Amino acid sequence: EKTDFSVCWSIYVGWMPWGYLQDSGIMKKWADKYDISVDIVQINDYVESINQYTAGQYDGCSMTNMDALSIPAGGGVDTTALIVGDYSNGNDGIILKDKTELAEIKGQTVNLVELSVSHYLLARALDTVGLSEKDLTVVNTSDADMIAAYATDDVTSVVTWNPLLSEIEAEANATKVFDSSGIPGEIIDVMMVNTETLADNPAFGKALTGAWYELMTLMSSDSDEGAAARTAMAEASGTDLPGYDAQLATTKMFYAPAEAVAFTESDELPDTMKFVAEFLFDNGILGEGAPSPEFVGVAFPDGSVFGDEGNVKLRFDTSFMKMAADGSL
Amino acid sequence: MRIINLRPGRLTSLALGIVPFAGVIIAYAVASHYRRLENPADKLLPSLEKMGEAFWRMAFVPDRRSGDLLLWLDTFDSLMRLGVGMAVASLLAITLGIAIGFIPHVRSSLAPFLATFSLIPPITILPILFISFGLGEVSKIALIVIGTAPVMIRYTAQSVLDIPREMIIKAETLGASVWQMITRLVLPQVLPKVISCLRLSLVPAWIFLISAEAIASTSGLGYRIFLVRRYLAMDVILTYVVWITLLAFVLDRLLLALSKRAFSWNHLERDSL
Amino acid sequence: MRIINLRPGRLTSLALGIVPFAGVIIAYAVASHYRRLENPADKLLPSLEKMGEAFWRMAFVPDRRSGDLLLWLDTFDSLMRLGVGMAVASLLAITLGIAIGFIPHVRSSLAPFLATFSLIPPITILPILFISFGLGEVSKIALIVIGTAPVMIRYTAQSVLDIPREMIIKAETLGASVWQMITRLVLPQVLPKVISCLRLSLVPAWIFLISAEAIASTSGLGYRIFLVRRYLAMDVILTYVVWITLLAFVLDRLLLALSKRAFSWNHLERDSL
Amino acid sequence: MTHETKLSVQNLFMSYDGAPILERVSLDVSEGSFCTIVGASGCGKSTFLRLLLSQERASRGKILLDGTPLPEEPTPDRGIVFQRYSVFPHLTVAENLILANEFEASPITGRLFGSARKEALCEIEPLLERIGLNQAANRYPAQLSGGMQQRLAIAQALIKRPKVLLLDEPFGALDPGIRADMHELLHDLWRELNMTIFMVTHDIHEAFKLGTRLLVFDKVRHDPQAPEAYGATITYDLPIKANDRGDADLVALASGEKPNTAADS
Amino acid sequence: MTHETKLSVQNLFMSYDGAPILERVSLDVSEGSFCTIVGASGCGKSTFLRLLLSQERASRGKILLDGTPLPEEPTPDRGIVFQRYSVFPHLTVAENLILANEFEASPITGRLFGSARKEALCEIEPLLERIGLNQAANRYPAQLSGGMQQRLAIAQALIKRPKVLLLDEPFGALDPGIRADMHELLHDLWRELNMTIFMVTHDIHEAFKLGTRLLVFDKVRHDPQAPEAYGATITYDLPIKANDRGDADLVALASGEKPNTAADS
Ligand SMILES: Nc1ncnc2c1ncn2[C@@H]1O[C@H](COP(=O)(O)OP(=O)(O)OP(=O)(O)O)[C@@H](O)[C@H]1O
Ligand SMILES: Nc1ncnc2c1ncn2[C@@H]1O[C@H](COP(=O)(O)OP(=O)(O)OP(=O)(O)O)[C@@H](O)[C@H]1O
Ligand SMILES: [Mg+2]
Ligand SMILES: [Mg+2]
Repeated sequence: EKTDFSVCWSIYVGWMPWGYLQDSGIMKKWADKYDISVDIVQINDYVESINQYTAGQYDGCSMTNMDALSIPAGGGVDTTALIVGDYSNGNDGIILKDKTELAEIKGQTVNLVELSVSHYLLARALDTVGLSEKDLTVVNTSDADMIAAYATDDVTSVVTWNPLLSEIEAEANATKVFDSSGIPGEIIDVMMVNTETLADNPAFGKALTGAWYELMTLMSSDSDEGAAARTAMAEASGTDLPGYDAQLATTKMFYAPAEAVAFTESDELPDTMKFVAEFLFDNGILGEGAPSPEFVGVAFPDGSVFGDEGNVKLRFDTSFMKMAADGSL
Repeated sequence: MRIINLRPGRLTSLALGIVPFAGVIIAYAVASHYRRLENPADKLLPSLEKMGEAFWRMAFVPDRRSGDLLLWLDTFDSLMRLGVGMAVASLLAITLGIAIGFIPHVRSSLAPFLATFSLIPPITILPILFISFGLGEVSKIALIVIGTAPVMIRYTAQSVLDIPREMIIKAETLGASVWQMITRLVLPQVLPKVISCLRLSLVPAWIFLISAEAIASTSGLGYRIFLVRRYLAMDVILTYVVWITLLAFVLDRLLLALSKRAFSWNHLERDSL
Repeated sequence: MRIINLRPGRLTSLALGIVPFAGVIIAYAVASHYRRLENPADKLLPSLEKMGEAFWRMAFVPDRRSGDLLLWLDTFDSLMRLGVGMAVASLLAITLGIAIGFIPHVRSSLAPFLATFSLIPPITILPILFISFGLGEVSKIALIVIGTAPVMIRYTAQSVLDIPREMIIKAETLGASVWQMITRLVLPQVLPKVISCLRLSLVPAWIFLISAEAIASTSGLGYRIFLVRRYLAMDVILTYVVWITLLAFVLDRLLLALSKRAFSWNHLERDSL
Repeated sequence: MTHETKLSVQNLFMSYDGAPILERVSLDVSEGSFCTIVGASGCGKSTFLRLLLSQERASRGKILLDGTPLPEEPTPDRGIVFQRYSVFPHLTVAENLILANEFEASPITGRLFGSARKEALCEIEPLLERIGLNQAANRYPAQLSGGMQQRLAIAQALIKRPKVLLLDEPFGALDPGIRADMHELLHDLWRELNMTIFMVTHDIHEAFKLGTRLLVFDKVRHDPQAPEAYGATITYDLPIKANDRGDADLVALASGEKPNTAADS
Repeated sequence: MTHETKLSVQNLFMSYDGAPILERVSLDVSEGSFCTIVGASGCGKSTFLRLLLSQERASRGKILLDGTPLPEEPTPDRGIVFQRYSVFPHLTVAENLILANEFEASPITGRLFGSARKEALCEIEPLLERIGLNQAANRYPAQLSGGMQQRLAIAQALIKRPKVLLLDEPFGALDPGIRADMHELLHDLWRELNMTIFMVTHDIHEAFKLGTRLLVFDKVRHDPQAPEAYGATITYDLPIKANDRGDADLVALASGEKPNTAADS
């Protein structure tokens, strides 16, 4: 019987509440309620946090739907989407230097974090103008260096996310030609937890969900406490309140659990996951020797499954969010 | 007179030494000035005042969120990690280095392995490190140790091998046991070498520390640089770089002074840089 | 007989040398086995066969996206960068090192600056590197040079200082000019030291190469490692780590062989590791 | 002085990397002998001493000490003074001299403390005076001139009062005054301790003044096409009677007759 | 042999870090003199040579060469053989010897090629033979015995035929046979080139055999409480006539009378 849990997160607008949960003691309050302890650990490097989770060091980790499919699920770690926190609604974007149309990206070198959601966004954007990745050159560039990279003459286009995106957009010669509001609901930020751990310890799921939505309510309120919480998150991410609010504006946060439940149960999600799986398969990163995009199964709240039913490794489960919506936590 | 026989006086020496520093500062100020002429909000090369302000803010204005003086907190945490890491590496260097350099069987066994191991760039095995040692302090210290110890061990072992064979033989004729040779002859002759090697290893140690702090940490100089890098807050970054360089310099001088004090016999013969 | 006087025979030596390697491989295989018992798709410690497959795939199966044999492409690109970087660093070490070590005025001027400069962890000033050298090959090579050259210059300068004063004086009495002393005495005596320093610098050079390739790149061993880290393909990462280690080992041996061939006089006297 | 055989060398061969250095060296030395060894530069005198010290192993042949084969490694019963590197640079003069004492007294730390150390330092006072280094007791070797260092090395080797003492050109760097003192010191200790001494020297006068037996090393076979083809052996083995010492004729004879490779080649 | 004053030392003082080593040294040496220098170990003989070579600058006093102050740095008109480190370890024996030639012939590369190099190598053949190293011409110094290295160093210093030659215990490591040969070589070259030689030696016989003038360095003032308080100077300055050489009485006298610091202290 496990009573000590730990989850990890990395710095990103939609995940800053996790840090605040730990600092403010809200998490402890909820953990105490269920007689467990939950440690929320900040890891600066996003990929490293997922790797640590996949390796079994953590019971949960905040990540995108795409990375959940390729890394833990692709690596055989059965993973459940516990809390669907938000989706990117303009938070990821494509910027061209001295050009204004997406179609002009043809033939350019594009700097982005390869195989990340930026790469996915680019692929989806290119679809809309009838181009494909073959029409340009992708240069893998680490996110931490993206702003400095943009400042050099070699770089003419970048795909990245906030806060880097807005920093670069502020440059005089930068034009955002496409962003994730063009593909709403496809880049989803989720608290993923280990399915087995969750099944054995429902209290863990309850404590996390309860704490999260308590903070969501506080954060979305116009009260001083809400502003104070957001200020703390802003500063933890290295910016100030207006900067953080600007980032929130391009993030579709599900402050109310019901919204998250509705989104997760919607018909679009399976289509999105299909796109994602195809993208991952095309890039050869969907697990070892994956014969087709359907190699890893994805289960949805209604019980339907995309892909191999014998190899379901990623599950969207709304039961805990529903409990929060019902106030039964 | 040949130029190699001309020794500059104290003042000339000082003046010559200042020139390159002044050059760099002026070059920076000019470049920064022209960039800011183009774009007054340029973040890449902030003005010197701005860096001064950043230093003041980080060092003397309590952070709004935590109330800490960030610079001192970061410095303290980083130095702790660095100190522990280098202490462990030195200890390994002394024990393994002497064993490898002094005992042929240990040398046969460990030298090839160590040579191979030291060739692995530690940052490539970071995931394994983090999983073996967790994401706490231990893994950061482990990265420093893994990154610096192999070179230090090899260098120490080579210093042991470089002790003239005649001295060891002389010790044998004076009736020394292997242990006594180690404690009275090898160790004292090798310690100053370990200190010089430690001084040389400080630079890679800082690099590993900063890399480790950038991945998993919530304080430390490397963490802060990583955190503000995404906003290109070069005023903070450059301030921290200067501060790190200063710290490294002070550490280096302290170690040199320690060596001169503790091993005066080793500093009698010739110039050193 | 004291243990320090017992020299293992060739066979014993070989056997002793193999032990730690075998130990590591066995430990890995066991750990991997137990992890895969729990989760057959475990990515963290893939089985040895899987690593073999990964090697085969990277080396001999054309990539689906580009049709390249990735391993060879990456190796070629990385070695080019490393080679150019180390060549530039060596050149700097020889020219500046001799100038600093041999000419007191240059020493006064550059030694303090160099000592300070070498303390700056280069990864912290990446943005400045980018605006100075762009984002292409030059900045990657520059990172290698900035990371390795200061130590190499210092080491070379120290080697020049370590040449017994008597030899320089002897050369003066033989009528040598400063330039002749540099070309005929200092350079030849220092070159083998530069090569040993180059060998020691290969490890940091690899680290900087890999860091540089992680920043902005479309090929290279470091690029591949960081790319596949995005989906925890430890089979590829570990294969690449082994491959890098092998390459580093071969380079090291080649440099040693070169030194022994070109500077046989330097290898007459004593054991070296 | 007894005349028992102290050290017996039987048909010794030594080669480095296939090149013979010494060949067919046979010798019996009685206890208390003072053998002085002369020979052309590079002929293998130092190598012979290294063999006697067990620093190197002979390619063939045996060396017996008191009738039993030599230990396989250097032991305190055979002291040594090398041409160079004989003192410990990290210890002061006095510390160099009490070191053997410390080794013996404390097997674990190899170090004496407090009064024991004071006592040890007192004990070496007369020796320090005898070698003229009492004013330099607290200096490090690097602070001494070459000659002072060599005097210290000699004193250090004598401190364990070894039964066999090997000296490799120990007085080469000393000036005549000090040299005469050191001769005296060495001679006294040799008598006192009944040591068997082997001393390599280039000074034939010294060889005659100090030795009871003079060994001359040289090559007997010489191939002008391949001067490295053969090793050296003992070509002259002259007993020196006390009244021979300083005999100018004998000196002239020995120096004149000593074959000289350099002149041959 | 002219008797013009070649070198004049006037009231020379030298101290290291405040400790006086030499004091009030004055000396006039005529061209073609062969001055042999003896003195207690550590009294400053090597320091005196370093001053003559301009390797160090005197604290006070003047040295005039041919009536003009010494150049401020070593020049080819004054050759030197040190106790150690005198040959270049990265050059073979032959290369060590042609080096001076190469320096002179090619200011830029400092290197001879092809036939010029062959010629230079031919030129040194006789010298190689004279020092007995012709068989070792292609070996590196590390492959030579100590004595062979020193012979090479002497030959190298003679190759520029310097007007003033400084020798610091050059024959200390040589065996008597080779030493006699080197004496001869040195003596011939001295006569041939009319060199002015200063040679530090510890062998008083050698000093008398070779020298035309013997300089004895020693402290005249001595404070038993502070043995470092005073420096050494020239206490004896004996001209040696040709028929004095080898005169055993004089030898005995000089060795006996030479004051000895070690015995004092
Ligand atoms: N470790 C070694 N490896 C190979 N050859 C060696 C080694 N040591 C010495 N020799 C060679 O062995 C020979 C004898 O050397 P050794 O030092 O015994 O001569 P030596 O008689 O002591 O000469 P010297 O009077 O100059 O000291 C020399 O020709 C030398 O080159
Ligand atoms: N660089 C130096 N710094 C300080 N003291 C020195 C230095 N060189 C020599 N001395 C001191 O100067 C004195 C004279 O040294 P020097 O080498 O001239 O003696 P020496 O007469 O040649 O002795 P030896 O016969 O032993 O060679 C010694 O006491 C020595 O300790
Ligand atoms: Mg010898
Ligand atoms: Mg001297």
